[in-house]
Amino acid sequence: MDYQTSIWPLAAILISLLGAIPIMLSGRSPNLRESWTLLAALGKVAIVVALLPAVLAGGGYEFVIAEVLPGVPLALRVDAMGMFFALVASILWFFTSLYSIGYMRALKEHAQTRYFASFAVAISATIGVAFAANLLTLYLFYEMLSLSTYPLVTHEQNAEARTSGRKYLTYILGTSIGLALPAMLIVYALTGTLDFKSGGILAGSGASPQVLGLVLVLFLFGFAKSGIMPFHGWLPAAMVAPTPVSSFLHGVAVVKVGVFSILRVIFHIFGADLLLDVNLGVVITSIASITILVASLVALTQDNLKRRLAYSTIGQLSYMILGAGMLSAAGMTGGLLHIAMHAFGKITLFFCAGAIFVAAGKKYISQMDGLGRQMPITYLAFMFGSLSIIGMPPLGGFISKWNLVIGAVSSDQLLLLVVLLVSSLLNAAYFLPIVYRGFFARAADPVFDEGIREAPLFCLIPLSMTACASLALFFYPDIFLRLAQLALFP
Amino acid sequence: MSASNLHMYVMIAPLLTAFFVNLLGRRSRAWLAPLTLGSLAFSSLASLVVLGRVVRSGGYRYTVGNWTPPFGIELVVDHLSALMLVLISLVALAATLSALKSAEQELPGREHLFFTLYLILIAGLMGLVLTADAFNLYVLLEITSITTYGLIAMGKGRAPLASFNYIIMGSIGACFYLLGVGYLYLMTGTLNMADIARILPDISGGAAVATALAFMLVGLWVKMALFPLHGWLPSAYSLAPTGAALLVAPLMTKVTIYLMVRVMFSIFSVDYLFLQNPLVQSGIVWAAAIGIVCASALALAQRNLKRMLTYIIVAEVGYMVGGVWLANSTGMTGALLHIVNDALMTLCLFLAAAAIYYRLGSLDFDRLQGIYRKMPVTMAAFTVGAFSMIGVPPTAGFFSKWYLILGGIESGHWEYVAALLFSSLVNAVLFFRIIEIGYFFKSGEHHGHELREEAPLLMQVPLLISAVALIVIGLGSGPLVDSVIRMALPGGF
Amino acid sequence: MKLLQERTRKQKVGESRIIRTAVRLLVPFVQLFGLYVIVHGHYSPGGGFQGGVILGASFIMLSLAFDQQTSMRFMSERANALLGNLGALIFIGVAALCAVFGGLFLDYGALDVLIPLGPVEWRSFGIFLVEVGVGLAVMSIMVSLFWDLGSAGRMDEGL
Amino acid sequence: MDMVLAVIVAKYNYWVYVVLMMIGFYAMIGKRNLVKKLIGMNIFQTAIILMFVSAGVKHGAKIPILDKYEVLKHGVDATGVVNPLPHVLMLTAIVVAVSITGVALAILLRIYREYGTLEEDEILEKLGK
Repeated sequence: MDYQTSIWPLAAILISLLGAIPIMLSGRSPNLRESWTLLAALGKVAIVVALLPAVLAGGGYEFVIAEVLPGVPLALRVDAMGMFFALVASILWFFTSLYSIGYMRALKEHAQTRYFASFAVAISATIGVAFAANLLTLYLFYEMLSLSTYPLVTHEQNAEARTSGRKYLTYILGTSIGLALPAMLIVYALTGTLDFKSGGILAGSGASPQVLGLVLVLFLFGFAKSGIMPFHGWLPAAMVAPTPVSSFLHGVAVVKVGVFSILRVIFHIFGADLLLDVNLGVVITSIASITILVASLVALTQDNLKRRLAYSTIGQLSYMILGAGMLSAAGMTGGLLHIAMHAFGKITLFFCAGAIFVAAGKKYISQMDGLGRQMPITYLAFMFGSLSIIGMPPLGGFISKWNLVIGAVSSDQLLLLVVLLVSSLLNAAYFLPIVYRGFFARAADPVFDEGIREAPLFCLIPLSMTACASLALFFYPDIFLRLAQLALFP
Repeated sequence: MSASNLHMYVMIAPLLTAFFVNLLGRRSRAWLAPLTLGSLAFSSLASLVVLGRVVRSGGYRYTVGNWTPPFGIELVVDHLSALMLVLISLVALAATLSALKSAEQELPGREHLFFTLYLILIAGLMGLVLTADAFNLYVLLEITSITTYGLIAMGKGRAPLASFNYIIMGSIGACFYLLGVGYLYLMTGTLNMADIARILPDISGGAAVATALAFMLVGLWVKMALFPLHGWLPSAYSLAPTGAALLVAPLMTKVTIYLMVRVMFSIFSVDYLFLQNPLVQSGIVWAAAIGIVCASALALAQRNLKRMLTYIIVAEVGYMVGGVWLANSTGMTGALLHIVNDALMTLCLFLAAAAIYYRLGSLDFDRLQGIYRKMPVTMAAFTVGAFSMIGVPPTAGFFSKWYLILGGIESGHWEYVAALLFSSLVNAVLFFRIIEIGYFFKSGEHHGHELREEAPLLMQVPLLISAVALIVIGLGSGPLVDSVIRMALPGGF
Repeated sequence: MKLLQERTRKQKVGESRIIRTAVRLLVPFVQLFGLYVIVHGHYSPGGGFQGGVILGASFIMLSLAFDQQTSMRFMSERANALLGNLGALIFIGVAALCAVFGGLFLDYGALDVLIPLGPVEWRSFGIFLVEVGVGLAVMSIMVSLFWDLGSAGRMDEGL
Repeated sequence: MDMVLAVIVAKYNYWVYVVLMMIGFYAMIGKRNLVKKLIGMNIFQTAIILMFVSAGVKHGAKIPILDKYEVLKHGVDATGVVNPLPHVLMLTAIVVAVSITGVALAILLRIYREYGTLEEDEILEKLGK
């Protein structure tokens, strides 16, 4: 596979990073500021889409930013796997930008300039992770993402935000410095490189299975953005952030950066063959299975809608890791595909939660009885999102789950099949009652709820569009499927 | 001929100016800024030229007064000393910009004295990195120390007490070093480092040589405040006048570490230092690791920004000493790179602290609430410095830490690796505690509109430059290592 | 000298009359000797350090035998600071001049370009210049150390 | 025992400096009075100065002051004169010591003005209040 040198990957990252500057400078005029945001978002989508054809044709792009360490430059590479993630992230950023405008204005939030600027930096970091050519570059953007989301998580600047922000950083920075960094250094000491290579770089290093196992576990827990247990505590805490942040960053960008990093490590540092040889897939799948089941059970008990979504996210993220850990073709494809499918589904759910908060000011599920009758579009979208995540046809989530199930069967790991089925049932158990109560339950206080109407258009349009996208992905998953195939079997 | 004098001009410019500052500055303080800044700007440019020349055509030796060594004093201009020269002059220039403002506020009427000492200190530091003579090194070490004693004692309140404590400890360190030099002189009859190195392998008397090495090292460790010999540093640096701390904190310990490297590898062989006594070698790495952990833990207990930073300096000393004694080229590269990076990080953080102190008059944690809103530019630069201390890429601190940890892994010193990671995590806690305090407001002032009150431009400019430099050096650390630091590795690596 | 005679006669300042008289007579000779030591430093025992200390001692003797104010009549604080700085400047200036005129630092032979005396003569003369600088600086520092410490920085009558 | 004595006597200059150094070191670390600490420091430095100077000594040698014309004619007989280098070095070391003492005394004056005492315990007590 040959890569042509091109500055466009860098441009894809920089457009939002540099976009943060005019956003900060035009803080006085909200309209101008938001036009900058939308402009940067559109530009980013355009660049990423422009890079797509070459990747689909089996090629890609490369760009070396700086030679920083011997054998490890700061470099970008657009390959199929990176493109897969970048496509999801950039498209959803555009929707989120639209949604943010409606949400932030409707609630008259303070410090909106800082909000939009941090958001732009965060998305740059996300694309950077997607396009990183080696582990060092990935780590760089990973940390950049952790730090740029801190002001977003603590947006409220009150005592609760302070506690959550502290928890967020403790988990994310603590694990990345304490676990991922030494793992990376050990890999470098073993191989002298950190380059992502299909088939892995550790294959010929002659490291003992014990060392490999240690490194693997360090990486799994080190990229704690994936919400893997027991390092998941930050995600529910981070829900104090404004809903667009939760929806995009903690439904898509941040958490998926964690999963993406782990998948990169599994596929391109270790390589599936090596993991099969030393039988380390079990480590991955068992940790992931536990996370899936426990998170789903905990989600059942949450009354705060965003927290329930957060626990659901934790569970769903581990699906992806589980798929990769199966080390079978279908399983790995399913794991990768689930990144996209879950992203579209979960962002819809978060958008809906935000819309409900904007329109009705309600955070708790128990207060939402009968709300679906006042906000039918929102609730319809919510239903689409939940069905996609449960894995029901005709929604996108079905395709990835189907692949996961096939993966489990084809690799003779029937226990994992049980895990998948049980957790799907649990998903249904914690999502469907919300929809049911919204449409059919009697409202607790009809007089109080009477004035509630749908959320502003800026909120409503994005959420309907992502819901439709979830639907569309069932029928037209071709691009993502093709990218996943290219990424796994070049 | 005259071109090879350039490194002398680098050193002479501040020295010569020091006396003009003393003479003219007492008449009018208008002279201070042009004189100090002019000489340091000249030094910076000249040192850059020296470094460029060394990178292009290799290092050279210089005999003062044309007296051939070992009779005359010899100076050595190689990759390492040229790099240090650049570092010192640039850091000094940046520190001076800010110090002009803070000295005006803190030391009215005594500014000319302050800057006289300041410039002599800078010249002394430059002399230290150039000299290749063991005794000359002692004299210059004391010149820098004496000026530092004076500068620190100019502070308020308990500063004289801290300075006196420093005098006692510093003199013990210097005397130990001198004693070591004495032993070597008794054994070899010469003081030129290269000459001693030439004679040492041929003489018997291992105990005396080992004692000499031990005395010299312990002496330098006291001067660089390696834990547990660090007692004097936190009070001395945190009570010093802001302007003095700006210069002393980034440079003093780092130059002393450079001296340790210079003394170790110019006089003794790698074989003698590391291979013949593996127990000593790993013992020192252990000590450094323990020092890092303890100093980091002590930093956690501080409730004042400047005091916290001083304990971080002590921890960083452990990084570099450990890195040097890891006895492999990766660790050594890391230690040398960290000298540069740590000087810049410390400079950035102290410049930020100086700017905050200028406006608030205090650096206690509880006074820092809402500082992000009050001084956004200063705090942005502070945040970059903090990230570098934590070791977040692409700031400079990450890359030297990378080499250091990798060196630890390669040589199997896992305790050192663990200590470094622990200290990174502690740094994260330390700095995010401050960021948190500065970012949130007091409960009463929530969403209140505090006035934006930035530090004067003269303090902001060097601060921003140092913050940008941290990122630039980080991204450029590949070329920096390849063209300068790899060449600066002592023979035997 | 007049002043010293007056002060010697008065009872109020300083030590006993014998000491005052002795110091009054000794000071000129001590200073002359100091100058001698400085000037001959470059080819016989002596030099700037030693001579400077002796010169400084003469002023210290004055302030010991009489009081600090008396010694400051002969050398004001400002003059002392000026001389000190001047001494240091002479030293560094000469050294730097050598480099400027094409030699190595402190290589006095190079100053031949300035006034053609021959490199050998210049080496001798260069050291002499440096010794004078050192002498001035050392004297000034000795004196100001004593004054500052003796009067605790107040520059009054002192010990 | 005789051997030990012989060793001590043969290198008595080193024993003197070691003893002096220990006295100085003790005073610097152990004494609670700041002036005594300073005096200890001076003793410490003097010990090292003595060590250096004694290293230059040769039996039956003269002081190293040579007549220019003699040297030009006959050259230098190195065994006939004491090694002057240690003395020169120690001249510098003495200057350093004096400078440090000067600075230290000035600082002590400031401390005394501030706290009215030079006893470390009393100062700490005052600071504690």
